[in-house]
Amino acid sequence: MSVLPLLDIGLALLVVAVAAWTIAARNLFASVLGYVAYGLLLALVWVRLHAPDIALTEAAVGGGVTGVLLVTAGKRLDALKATRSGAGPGLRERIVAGALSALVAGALAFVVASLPTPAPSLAPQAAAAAAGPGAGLGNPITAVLISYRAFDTMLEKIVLLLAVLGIWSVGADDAWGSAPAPLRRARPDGAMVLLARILAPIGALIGVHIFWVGADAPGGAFQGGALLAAMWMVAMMARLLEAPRIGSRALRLALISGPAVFLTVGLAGNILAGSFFAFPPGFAKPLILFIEAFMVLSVAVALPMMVAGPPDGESKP
Amino acid sequence: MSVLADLFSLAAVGAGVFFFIAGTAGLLRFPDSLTRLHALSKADNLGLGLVVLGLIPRAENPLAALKLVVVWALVLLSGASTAQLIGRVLRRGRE
Amino acid sequence: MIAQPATTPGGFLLVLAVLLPAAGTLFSFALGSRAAEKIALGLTPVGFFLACLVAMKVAAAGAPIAYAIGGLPPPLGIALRADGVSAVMMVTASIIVAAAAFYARAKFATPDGVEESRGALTFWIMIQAIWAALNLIFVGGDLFNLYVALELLTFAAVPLVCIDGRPETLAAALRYLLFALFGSVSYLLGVALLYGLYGTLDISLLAQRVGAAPMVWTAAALMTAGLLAKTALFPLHLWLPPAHANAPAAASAVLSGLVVKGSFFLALRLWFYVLPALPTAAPGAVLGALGALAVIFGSVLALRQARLKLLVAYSTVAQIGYLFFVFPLAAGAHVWSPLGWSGGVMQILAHAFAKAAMFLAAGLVAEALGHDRIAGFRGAARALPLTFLTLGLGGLSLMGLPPTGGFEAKWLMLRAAAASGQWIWSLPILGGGLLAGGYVYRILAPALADGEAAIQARPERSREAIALGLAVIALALAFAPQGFFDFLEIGRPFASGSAP
Amino acid sequence: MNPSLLAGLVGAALVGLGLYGLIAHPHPLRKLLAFNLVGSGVFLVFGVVARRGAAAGYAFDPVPQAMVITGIVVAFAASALAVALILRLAVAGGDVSLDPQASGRRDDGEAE
Repeated sequence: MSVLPLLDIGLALLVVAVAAWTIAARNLFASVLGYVAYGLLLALVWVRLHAPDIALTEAAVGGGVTGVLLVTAGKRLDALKATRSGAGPGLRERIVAGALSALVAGALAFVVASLPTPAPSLAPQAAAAAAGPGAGLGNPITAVLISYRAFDTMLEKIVLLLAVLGIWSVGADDAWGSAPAPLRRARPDGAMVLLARILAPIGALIGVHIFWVGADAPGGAFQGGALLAAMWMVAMMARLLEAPRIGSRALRLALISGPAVFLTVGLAGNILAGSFFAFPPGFAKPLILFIEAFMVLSVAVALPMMVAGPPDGESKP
Repeated sequence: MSVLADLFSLAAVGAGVFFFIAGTAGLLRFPDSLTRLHALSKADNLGLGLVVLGLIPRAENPLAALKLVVVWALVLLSGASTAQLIGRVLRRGRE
Repeated sequence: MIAQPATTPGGFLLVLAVLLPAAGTLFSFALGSRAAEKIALGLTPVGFFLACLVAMKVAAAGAPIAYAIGGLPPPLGIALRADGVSAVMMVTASIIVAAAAFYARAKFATPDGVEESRGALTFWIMIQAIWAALNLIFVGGDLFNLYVALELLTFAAVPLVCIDGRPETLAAALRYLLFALFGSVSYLLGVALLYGLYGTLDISLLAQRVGAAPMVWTAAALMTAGLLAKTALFPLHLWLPPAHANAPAAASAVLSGLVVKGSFFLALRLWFYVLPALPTAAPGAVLGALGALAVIFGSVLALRQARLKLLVAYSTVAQIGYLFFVFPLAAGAHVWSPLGWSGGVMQILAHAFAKAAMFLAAGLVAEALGHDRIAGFRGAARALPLTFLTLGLGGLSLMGLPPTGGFEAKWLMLRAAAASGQWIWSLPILGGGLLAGGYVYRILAPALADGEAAIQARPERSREAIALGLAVIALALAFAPQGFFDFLEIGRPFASGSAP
Repeated sequence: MNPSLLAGLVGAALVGLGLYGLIAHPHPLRKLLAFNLVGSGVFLVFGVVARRGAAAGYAFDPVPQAMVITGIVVAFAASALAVALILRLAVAGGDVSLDPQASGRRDDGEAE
């Protein structure tokens, strides 16, 4: 196993090098492409940190959805000839910025290297809670997200909703209610359509699978939802599906369903289990899967709507 | 038996790695984008296929082995389509 | 520190105070802008009532009330806690949100004939989300949960800045977003280090475990820097004036009166509740010095503004500076610490009410005159007497003249400075008051001068009354009885009764 | 060097690189990329804390890992909102320069 440390060091150097490239690249588009590659490499680092759930999230979001978001943004800016802006700071400012950044990075490296041993951990408490009554989840991270720190997760879904509304709100008044602009203006190639026709259904199936096994194995609502979102975006890029009108009632209901169901079950917990966001003993697992199913729906709809951008009056069908 | 399986895995994964290295060399050394694409897609498809083939005997159960094959098939599909798309963009750029 | 039970009687009110406006945002999103307005307005009295109930429970118990979410106590679960300051802030937030909401009906009603309008949906949902986030910030007991609350606040506040879509508002919103994101990520890094050191993020558990190690200083510096960027303390204030001046008046009132106080409140929580074990002299001096610079720079820049809303926004930069004198003046367990503490909280309240009143009034001036150039205010006070009375009363509080909440705050701070021998802080406190007098005079002098103001549209009396009402509250704070200051002491670390 | 220390150093380097980009790049989309680098550096520090907290039969402490997942979601939402603002600004103004110093100076003098 002596090659593993070498591989780790190689991976670490590669990640830092690609990150440096996204900062140093002259061209906006090159830096965006660098960032997409960086996201995928980072997923490997997460695997090495024994964090498969985060690796899945990072690959789906960092590499996938963020990639589409940034590439689309880069192309739209390109079309507007707005990829350049003002002169950068002068040499002196650059040196000051570099010194400050080096100082922060150095201090952080020192702090990380001197974290206490043995490290404090909530893993024993989480294990005890998972073994206790009313639990029944094999994946401790899902248990943290949906049970022990349910309040965080519910509020974070509202953050997603606010982001969707914030994005819509920068659109024009007279476009309100209409659909966002398509991800690609041009008619797609045959290859793209073929890819979408084959990949999207398989990917969607895998997304549902990742959500379903997430209770006991790596995966979960967000990862599954993000994969479904990515497949919807593939279909949108191939113009097999169009983004819905933002005024559509069904879209609104799908977007709020995750946090709304979570909040309702959380409130009901006060009556059924004696505390807000507590689950009645014996029903924890089915209730958690029930909440997660709606969160998958919300995530799968919210992410593509965020990438698609504000409503665009021109693309009215 | 297990020695034989190990040898098979070693040979197949080794061959896969060789194709990856060859493809990467092509990516770095070939003169223009189309030939680079050509080198890369060969390496990916064949190299990954060999790696998957080598790993199948080491899978814990048939389902895991099937997953490996599915991974390869998905990469084949997306690799072939993206190569196609990039190729078309390049051709359009030349015209 | 006395061990608190995980859940006290009345603790469920804290969850409801957060979830009520949160549920309001969800319903509003599903039902459209017309319903959103009704939901937001309908929730304001309920939220006010809840906040008052929380205050009564805290007062009755004489101790903080708490709730462990999911019945799972920290460190694995999340706890909410409300002490005296939390309760006062919740009541304040509910009053200002209500005032802004009723004031905004005229601008953000959904026009007849359309199913839904962009501005209306955005405004009514975001104001409820701001309210939910603020309530969580005031009662949150877990540093990561508070991070989510901070993000909720950012995502709700930024779209309000650019709600009218002009390019300069978009640029202001984008700059605000970038500063806020930098702030969040810096705060989050500090949170990660604290977790790595102590294995918990619960505020009261951390308070028992934290010691003065170099790594704690790093974490504290990162978190403080992040919170300062969000609070717009000099020199991280660049984003604030264009953002607050370009938002619609009702939104500006909430942003300037409440939202910046949210991140400041977390800075208070961090230094007084999480890190009481750290020596406070050096960080207190640094934060106080930045505050002093903010008072001077903000006031001088306010003096130079040509537009009323920008002037009021720069005045916020200055008034935020005063808040930071609380760090040197309320530190530790001295006899003078309660004075500094009361002064700091009083400054939060006085500025919240006075500034919200002034932004609402500035909005009315701009609507009535069609512009807000101070040079064009000649004779406007005669045409809009109530509105300029509001600006004047709010200005009195900013200056710190008696009898106003601003006076009370500065008087308490001066007494703390004298009692603690830190006379140096009295210089910016007094100097800032003089400069504030200067910029308030700049607004009022042309308005009171003779002239004929061209009034384009007379504002409704009810909206003038709302703004005036807030200014009157800022005034009334001067008559706060001793019981009020005793209430603020409930739950304060080092307060008499709890261990030093 | 063990993998978690290595990842921690990578995290520190990413925070430094991103901070530099955040200050030095005038284009807001480049600033956004830099912000995302800082964010992932911070998440890596969380990940290192989680890995070091392996105990009770878990290879990691699940609490900080769950926090990273929440953080990644929020960071994406932030990126999407920023992209929408940048694009809208480009359409409305044709110019996406966002030098806070420059505009700060403009505000200091006479606004409008």
